[in-house]
Amino acid sequence: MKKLINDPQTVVAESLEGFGAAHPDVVAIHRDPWFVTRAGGTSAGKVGLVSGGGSGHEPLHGGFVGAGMLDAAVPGAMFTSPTPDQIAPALQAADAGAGVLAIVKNYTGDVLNFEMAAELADDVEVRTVVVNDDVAVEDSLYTAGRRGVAGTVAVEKIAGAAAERGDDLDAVVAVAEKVIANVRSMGVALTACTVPHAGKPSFDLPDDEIEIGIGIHGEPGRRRIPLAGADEITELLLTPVADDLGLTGGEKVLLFVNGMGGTPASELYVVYRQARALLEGRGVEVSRSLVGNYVTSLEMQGASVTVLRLDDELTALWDAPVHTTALRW
Amino acid sequence: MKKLINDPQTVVAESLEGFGAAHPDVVAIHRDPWFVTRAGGTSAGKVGLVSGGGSGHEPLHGGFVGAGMLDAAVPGAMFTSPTPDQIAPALQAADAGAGVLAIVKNYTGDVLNFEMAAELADDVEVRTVVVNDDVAVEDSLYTAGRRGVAGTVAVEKIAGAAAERGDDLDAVVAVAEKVIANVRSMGVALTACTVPHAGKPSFDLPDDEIEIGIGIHGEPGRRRIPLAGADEITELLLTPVADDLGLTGGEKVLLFVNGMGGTPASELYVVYRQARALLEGRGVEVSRSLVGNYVTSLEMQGASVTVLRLDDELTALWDAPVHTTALRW
Amino acid sequence: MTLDVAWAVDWVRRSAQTVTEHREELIELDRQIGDGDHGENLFRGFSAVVAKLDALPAEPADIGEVLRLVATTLMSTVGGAAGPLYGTAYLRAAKATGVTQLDSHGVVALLEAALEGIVARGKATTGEKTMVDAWTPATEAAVAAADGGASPAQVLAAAADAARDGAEATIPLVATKGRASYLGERSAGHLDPGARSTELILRAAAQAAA
Amino acid sequence: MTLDVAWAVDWVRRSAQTVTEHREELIELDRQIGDGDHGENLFRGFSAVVAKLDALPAEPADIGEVLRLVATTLMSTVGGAAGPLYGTAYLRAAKATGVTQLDSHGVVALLEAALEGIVARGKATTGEKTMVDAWTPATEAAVAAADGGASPAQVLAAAADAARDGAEATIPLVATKGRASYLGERSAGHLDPGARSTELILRAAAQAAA
Ligand SMILES: Nc1ncnc2c1ncn2[C@@H]1O[C@H](COP(=O)(O)OP(=O)(O)O)[C@@H](O)[C@H]1O
Ligand SMILES: Nc1ncnc2c1ncn2[C@@H]1O[C@H](COP(=O)(O)OP(=O)(O)O)[C@@H](O)[C@H]1O
Ligand SMILES: [Mg+2]
Ligand SMILES: [Mg+2]
Ligand SMILES: [Mg+2]
Ligand SMILES: [Mg+2]
Repeated sequence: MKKLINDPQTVVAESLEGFGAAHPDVVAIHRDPWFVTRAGGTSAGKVGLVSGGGSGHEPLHGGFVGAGMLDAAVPGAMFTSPTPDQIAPALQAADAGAGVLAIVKNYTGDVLNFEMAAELADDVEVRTVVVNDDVAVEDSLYTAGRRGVAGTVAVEKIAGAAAERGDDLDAVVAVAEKVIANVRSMGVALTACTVPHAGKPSFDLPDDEIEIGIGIHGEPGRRRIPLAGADEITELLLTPVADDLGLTGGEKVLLFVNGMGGTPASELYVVYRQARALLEGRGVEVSRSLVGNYVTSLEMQGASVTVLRLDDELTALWDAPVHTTALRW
Repeated sequence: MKKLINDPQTVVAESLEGFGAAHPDVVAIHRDPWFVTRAGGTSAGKVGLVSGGGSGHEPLHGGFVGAGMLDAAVPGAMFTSPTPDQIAPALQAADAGAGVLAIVKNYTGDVLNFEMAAELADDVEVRTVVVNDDVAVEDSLYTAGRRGVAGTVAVEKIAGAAAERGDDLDAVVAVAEKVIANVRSMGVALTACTVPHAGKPSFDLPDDEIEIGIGIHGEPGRRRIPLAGADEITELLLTPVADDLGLTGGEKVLLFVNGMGGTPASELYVVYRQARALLEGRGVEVSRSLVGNYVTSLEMQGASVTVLRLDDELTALWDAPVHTTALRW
Repeated sequence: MTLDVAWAVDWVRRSAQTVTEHREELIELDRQIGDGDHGENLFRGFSAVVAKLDALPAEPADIGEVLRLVATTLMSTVGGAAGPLYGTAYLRAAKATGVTQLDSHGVVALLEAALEGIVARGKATTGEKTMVDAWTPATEAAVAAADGGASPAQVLAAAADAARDGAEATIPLVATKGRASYLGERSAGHLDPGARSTELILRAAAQAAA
Repeated sequence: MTLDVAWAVDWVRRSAQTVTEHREELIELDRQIGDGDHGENLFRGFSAVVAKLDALPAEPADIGEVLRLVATTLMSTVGGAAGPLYGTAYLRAAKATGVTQLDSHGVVALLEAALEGIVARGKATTGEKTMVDAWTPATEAAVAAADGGASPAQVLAAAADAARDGAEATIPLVATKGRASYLGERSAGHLDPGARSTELILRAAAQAAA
């Protein structure tokens, strides 16, 4: 295992210290327990937005703390949900009197820890939305449901804009739910990643095979196929996403190609090009785009394709100003 | 070799097509020959800024085209300087009557191709600055001089701001030269990268060794050492940079930790934390920071540390608004 | 024969030791069908528990106090799915054991409370390839042993044996709860890491009582 | 005996062929002390040259016209250091060969012009571990052969042999020009890729004349 770290036990803390030192204008770092808030705190009367999850997905979530997006982020150990005693004070810190929306990715660990945190922080009105955009997981009564993956960025950005314009907690929840209902993703891994404390790759993948339908925790995907060209792989990602959204033509969408961490930007744009062509082939208009490493799995090589069906409200909220370390306009 | 590409011969073109399609508000893509300009072109009377080099370093340079930074970027084949017949029309396109500054990284290929392009575009007043910030290379009469690496971002940002505020060509050249005189970098690779057409890693590196003093073309570095902790490695990078700049305390600097493409953001912040501590230990004030993948070597794992000595003018120009796909504030 | 506070403390220390010894194994099991952190999570959690135990000014007053310390420490250090699940298990168990001595039926009450906590928190039933598949047979075996007049040590040994068999029996199962459920059919053929850690912890309890 | 336009065309086609055959070798040499693209760069360039040759409406009028086509095509397709260097070499050579026939001294003039172009562009002298270390002895050997009354084919064979020896002789050198110079002492022990490609191209010239 080759990593630019000092010690698997300290990497999350040291990284947060560096993050806070580099961006004091945007974020403040709280330790013991660790969480991140906006440098200036939540403005009075604004609904607070809190998200969190395992570390190793940077810039998610700390990189999305700032004006127009999150008020607090709670980083767990690498790929491990944060604990209730970390989350509870973050919920409290993000509360400026109008209540808090907790944006939780659908993993048993995240759901349970946020649930316990909300019980602990019973002085705060907490509402929770669960992001479950990953169409790689069959959604049925017999699983923990779909995972939350890159679509989380859209939920955080758009709900953040709704809170910033002054929506009350019910309204912010409604906007977040609308994004969740309209966003779908699917990812591919060319290589596994190595969690520092594990010291070896999260799964074994032969040199001529790729994993389709991976999540963002270095977990294996739904199936393994021979290595193929980017256009072919992109079609395997885009088709179930577009089908699941029921895109039939005439829609406007946000197309988001997300890198898993170790994929060169040039390759992400090759994927974007084909995903866009396929959407246009269906008569769908790509009216907004995002391409880059936003929800990563450490140094994993791979990408995910996310499509969000837009209406005028969601478009306006996506376009609204944002000032975080990872998204800014 | 595992890559999200269709064909090593088409990856640069397809990636540029995707890039152009994703960001039509910021950039325009020109083909045959390939180059990138601002969507709206250079504003009349403004000095034009052009840079270019081999592809595979994204977001450099195309990601830095836009208001407050470059007017045009010329991407060569992967890790191969662009050709004069690509560069010449980019110089012409960037010229809005006030002449053009060409920002060239110090590689024989880049220098020669830009030189020939300037001869071809003899209708344009072209001035050239050569970026050579890499302290890993001993600077002597007997080498091609130091390489240009991540410091290029600072040159493009600051010279771009000077052009945007209305400086004439001489003044923009002077600002660029000032940045070049005050910026130094050094990098480390934990792994090599694989150029698509080569099909195998650019150098062989055992599992327990790292390369100190690598460039950005997957070339081997100055020396190979056993894998060490991030703090120790950071010190090996920061010390020669700070020494070469002659930092003795009391200075203000921009500290820029650049990822080589395949390094998780968390690790870059671990490096940032230690580099900042070392600078502060020398009595140097880190007044501006940049952390992320800006000058990459495809999927290489590694990082570089860049320090720019700031004065009030450089600080103001660094802070000036910029609206490119990779840097925006 | 009854179990006392010293047993509880010994159980906790033995749990930390077995989780440390099997850290790699639990990581590897979780790597197969999850995200490879279960061993690290429990190692981190139980190391913290031991550190807190060592720092206590005085011996805890009753068994429940020991288990409450485990509960709160696991909740605040483990994270993931296992943190809330084991945390709730120990919390419920603590509530059921605010006493200085446990007889066989007290041991059964402890295990039943733990299982109830896990099910209340995680909503899993047996056959979903989770730690419930180890805790359920363990509790049943404990009931049977206690009803048959076994000593607390024998009750715990029976529970640990049943947990081991229950864990083994998760191998062919297709996961329908937790992270492994994302793998669908591909989750079959692997031992569930949480079921295995349950076995280890119950074995530690039995050994502390032996 | 003299060389004509057909020879020039054949030289170019043979150059493309040898560069294609040795693509991997040149990549590997450049991987050792550079960035691993030299083989790909020349392959891309000479493939484009052949495509342009094939698309010509009529046979070129003179040798210079063939070499000019090579020059402009390499300049616009190769990039890197090799594009301007080889491009300038062929451009200067074209200027020296605006004729339909080359005798031995004409061949020498071609080679001398090419070398001058490379040196004018790259500012390297011998001993800096570049293609100049192959071109310089090649040109010297050509001069000697022509002065000794050799045929154009013999002149080119002598040049190719000397280029081979010159390329071999780059192995122990420490590079002081080009990308390999960044490696410092570590560049010693490796053959310079540009010197090797020079040898290949001059060998192609000799074979076309044989
Ligand atoms: N809903 C649930 N009910 C009971 N146990 C569960 C549930 N979900 C997961 N588990 C258990 O948790 C274990 C995984 O724990 P761990 O790896 O620490 O957390 P995570 O899955 O968040 O990485 C699984 O092996 C399983 O036994
Ligand atoms: N200044 C120079 N003068 C002559 N030849 C040079 C010079 N610099 C580099 N070369 C030659 O160019 C070759 C490398 O070409 P190539 O790999 O195509 O370009 P790049 O170094 O830009 O990747 C070297 O092997 C060397 O022979
Ligand atoms: Mg986990
Ligand atoms: Mg090159
Ligand atoms: Mg796990
Ligand atoms: Mg090269």
